[in-house]
Amino acid sequence: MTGLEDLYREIVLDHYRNPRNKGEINTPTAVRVEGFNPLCGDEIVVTLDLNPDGTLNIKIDGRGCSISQSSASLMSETIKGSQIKEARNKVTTFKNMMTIHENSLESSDDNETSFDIESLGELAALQGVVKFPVRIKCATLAWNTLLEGLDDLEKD
Amino acid sequence: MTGLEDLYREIVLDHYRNPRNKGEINTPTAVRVEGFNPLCGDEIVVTLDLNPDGTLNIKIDGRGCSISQSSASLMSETIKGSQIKEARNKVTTFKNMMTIHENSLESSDDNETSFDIESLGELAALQGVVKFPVRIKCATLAWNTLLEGLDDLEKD
Amino acid sequence: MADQGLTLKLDVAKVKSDFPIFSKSKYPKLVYLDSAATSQKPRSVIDSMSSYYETTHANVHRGVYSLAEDATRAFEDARIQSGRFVNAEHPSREIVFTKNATEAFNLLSNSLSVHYLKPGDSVVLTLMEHHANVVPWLMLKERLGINLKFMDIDQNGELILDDIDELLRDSKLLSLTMTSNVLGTVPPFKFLVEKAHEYGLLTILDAAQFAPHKKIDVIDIDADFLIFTGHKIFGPTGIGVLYGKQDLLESMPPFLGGGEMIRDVKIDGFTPNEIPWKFEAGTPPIAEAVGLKAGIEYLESLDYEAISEHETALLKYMIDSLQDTFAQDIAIHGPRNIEKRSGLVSFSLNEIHPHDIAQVLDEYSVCVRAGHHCAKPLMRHLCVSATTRASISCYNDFSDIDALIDGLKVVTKMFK
Amino acid sequence: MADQGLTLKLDVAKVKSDFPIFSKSKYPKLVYLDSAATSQKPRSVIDSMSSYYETTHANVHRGVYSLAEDATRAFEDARIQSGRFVNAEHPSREIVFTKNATEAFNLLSNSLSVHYLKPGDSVVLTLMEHHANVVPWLMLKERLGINLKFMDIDQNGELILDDIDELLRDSKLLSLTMTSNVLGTVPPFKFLVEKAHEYGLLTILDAAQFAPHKKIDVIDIDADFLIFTGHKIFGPTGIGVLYGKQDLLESMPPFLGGGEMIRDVKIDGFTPNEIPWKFEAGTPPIAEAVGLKAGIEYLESLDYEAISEHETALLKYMIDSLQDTFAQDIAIHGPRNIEKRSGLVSFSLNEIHPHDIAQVLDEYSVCVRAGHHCAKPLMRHLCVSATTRASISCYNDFSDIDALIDGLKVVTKMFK
Ligand SMILES: Cc1ncc(COP(=O)(O)O)c(C=O)c1O
Ligand SMILES: Cc1ncc(COP(=O)(O)O)c(C=O)c1O
Repeated sequence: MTGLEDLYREIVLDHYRNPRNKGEINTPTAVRVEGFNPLCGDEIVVTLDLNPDGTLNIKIDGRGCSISQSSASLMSETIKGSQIKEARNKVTTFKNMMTIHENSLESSDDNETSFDIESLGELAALQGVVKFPVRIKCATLAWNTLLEGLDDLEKD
Repeated sequence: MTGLEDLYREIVLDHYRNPRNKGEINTPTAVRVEGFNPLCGDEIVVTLDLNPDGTLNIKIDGRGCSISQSSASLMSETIKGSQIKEARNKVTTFKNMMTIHENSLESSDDNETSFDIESLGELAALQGVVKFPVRIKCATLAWNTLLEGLDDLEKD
Repeated sequence: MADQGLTLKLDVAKVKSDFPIFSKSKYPKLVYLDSAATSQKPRSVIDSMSSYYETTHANVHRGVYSLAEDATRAFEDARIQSGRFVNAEHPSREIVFTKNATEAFNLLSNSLSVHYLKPGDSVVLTLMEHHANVVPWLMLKERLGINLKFMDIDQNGELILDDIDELLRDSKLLSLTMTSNVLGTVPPFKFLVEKAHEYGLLTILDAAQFAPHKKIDVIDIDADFLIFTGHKIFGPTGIGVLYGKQDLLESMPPFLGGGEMIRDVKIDGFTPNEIPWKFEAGTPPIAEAVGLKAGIEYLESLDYEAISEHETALLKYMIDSLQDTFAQDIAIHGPRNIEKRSGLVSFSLNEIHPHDIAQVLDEYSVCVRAGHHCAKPLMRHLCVSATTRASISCYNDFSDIDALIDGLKVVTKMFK
Repeated sequence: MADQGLTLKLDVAKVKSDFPIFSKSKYPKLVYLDSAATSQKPRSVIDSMSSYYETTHANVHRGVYSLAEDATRAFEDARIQSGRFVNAEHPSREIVFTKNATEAFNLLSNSLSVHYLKPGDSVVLTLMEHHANVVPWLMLKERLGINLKFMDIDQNGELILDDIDELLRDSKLLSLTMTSNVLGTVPPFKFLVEKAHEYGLLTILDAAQFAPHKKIDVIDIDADFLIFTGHKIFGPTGIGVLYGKQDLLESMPPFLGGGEMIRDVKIDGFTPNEIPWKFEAGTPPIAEAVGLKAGIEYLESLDYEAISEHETALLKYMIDSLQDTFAQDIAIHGPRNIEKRSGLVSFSLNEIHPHDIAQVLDEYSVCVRAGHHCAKPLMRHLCVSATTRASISCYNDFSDIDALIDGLKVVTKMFK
């Protein structure tokens, strides 16, 4: 069962069962973005706000599979307290981790991507997902939603 | 070369090389019908008229493959001097001969067809065509054109 | 090829052994419960296509030489076989080969939109249609301004027939599945076609899920059009079948344009060919037709009653086992009455997402489908984003169901 | 599979032996000179599909289980292979699988008619297009009221380029074959694409006849769209390929509607999927994609230069032999200059109808095509109702040409 254990690491299941930073931020300055994967019905609601010191506050809501929901929860932990720029870097790093497989399919087509696995901390637990191509969209849903939220935040 | 010799009987080749009743009837009462198979470019022009005694006069023009042209020539020989009704019967008989193969493909689908090969005379030389399904349309072109002509003749 | 004997019981071990994948795939004990997505292929089908390419291949219809005639014969024989399969009156003229069932629906929605359907006309569908029978009509709604009406379903996943007269009255077309690919429901299609005809509607039946399990008789049903897809009835990918009544097909304009479907082309216009070729543009799926014929022959070599008896027993066993094992944790969608369903069971297990279920089952080589099954309107109606679906075919046996149940036990343990 | 060595000469005997039909068909010495209609298949292609069905078959894209992932991988790998075959910049996104080349043209004519082509707009074709690149535009002319302009050809069957600026100016689209399937002419397509771009036209290239013989490079040509068909490049029937530049494909609406091509469906509308799937409705030709990949691999395992050298030698030998043997009795259509033609020779022999020629040749198992070759506008232009066409592939050898000539001698004797 190695492949499966790799996908469903204890940390992942724990975040799925006990999502962190659950809920929505209701401050008037908060931005709210919904992410939806109609193909499998995964839903993520990200609300973001800036703390007075310029760091991010984040809450997560939604429903869906263990991968989409735990990825969102893990993301919220990593992002909380980051600067916007830092958060963007983390999104890039995470998405790079998730696209390795896709690139290997099409190796000579795109440029090499690399990522600093160290910097991901607990998030590295999601690395097993890359072996399961259909689940990559589940894992990245929260992150793409976050990106939209960051854009909105900077637009305001 | 049995199959081929069956298709290109001497009579067939002779009618191809020396078409009988060639030309067009120019009497004012004559009807003129064109038959065309755009798939292979076979062209037949049938002109028909009724003799005072109610028998048919016929001329044939056109160009195309040996089968379409010889079939037209052979047809003109058989039809010339027939009554309209008789001519229609001959068309039916000939077309039945030509559809045997198609029916055998779809045997339980259509009713049995039969024909009186004796009554066909020289035309029986075209029997070999049924073994060559793509050529059946060549052989029947003149006959279908004739049918239209008979319709026109009776309409007038 | 399976025995053509008169045995009424299906020799499932023999049937399974006819399908190479169960011995040749890299998964030692493959439990394939996804035949509603696509069926596996018996050896006879695979071999028929190899043999076609090895001995007979040529382009069809226009070739004068014998090889091309042989290929044409093989192709047209497959058409006749497909026509007989649905009991068409004119097998050689009423069967159009498409690339899949979906293209057949698009062919109809496009061709019928030229002379038959007008802006404001209503097309009646049901809430349990596959996207293949929804999206083409939505596109036509957008392009032409037709109305779509959806027949509703009840708690049991059965069509609500109460307002059927109102739905059909003043409508132009009823397009309906013969078996829901999500619920397994087999609606009273014959009754509905009759009703629709009373109101003067044309009728289309989607037999994609019905064809692998039960005998189709278009004359008895009196369907105007009927559609199925090769890869679900033991045939290859790349071929679908549209049956249409001869006079209707004749009256309809072509859909795709190109070679084969024309009689003549000038630089300012063209004349279409006769049916059925009028609807087949370009080089058709020749080897696929040969494979489809072998698939139909395989299916017909088994006994429909034996298949049905076996499959009903499997379905019953699956439903009973699921209910016994997971009790109130499981919700089984679709008709309670097993007589009203066919081929598959969709369920929701706790709040566990179907993707997680399917993923864990895969670890035990149990293949089930997780998702919306290309039936989003129905998913919305059921208020689920996805379901898990286990579907069966004649090659499945009771141990396959046991493997499913064992796997599901692990699933429930894993996700709290 | 053929050797991947660096030999520049084609080992034709070896190549021929890779194609089972030459030893397995019921015709003892098959002389197959109809590869322009469809190519024969090497063992590797036939086996790749059997093996796919025996070990890997599942429906693609939505399956979570490993078998479905394997099938999806096999299918998407074939896409990437097809993309690389034409040197696409983004192989995984710029290749759409259709059922044949003809569907690809219909996809374009339909999809481009929504936002791009408007009533009164002009589409430029040539007089030597296959019906697949004529009829879809004629249908659009009828439906939308576009104009068609046809580039003329000269005595040699080459495009007349004198009035090219006038033709292209104020037109919206140029759609052009890279090799005429009747004349063998290879027009200066790169020049024409460049010219067309100067005037802001979109360009479509029909590579159906070009692909089996010469390397395609869409980046070098800068084609906006390019189309070829599987069964002519050693692949199976049932699959065609549309290449389109990523941004263009993204901006275009879908063609067929159904499963796979959608992101979401509600009862009152739908959202299309990403490219390339947006254009692939329903279950795609999965095994066919696997076979196509094997076909491309086979072609690429040979050396393009070696193929070209061999085929040019064959063509030259055929033309010379025809002329030497039949002198003024034969008219060979198409370019005199062998550098300007590829793959085939069409001819008229006396007044003998091509059907009769092909029929007699068949007696010697020589397979040639007789007819209009789905190019009626060109036939009208040439003032012939049909021609006889002998087309070649890498598996043909000089003895095939000798058999053709011998057969033709019988023909001329037979018909006076
Ligand atoms: C030049 C050309 N274009 C298009 C086609 C159409 O290909 P298909 O019949 O596979 O759609 C052909 C072959 O028939 C062709 O020769
Ligand atoms: C009920 C139903 N209709 C239509 C289809 C579409 O078939 P295809 O994907 O072969 O076009 C399917 C299968 O996906 C189906 O289950």
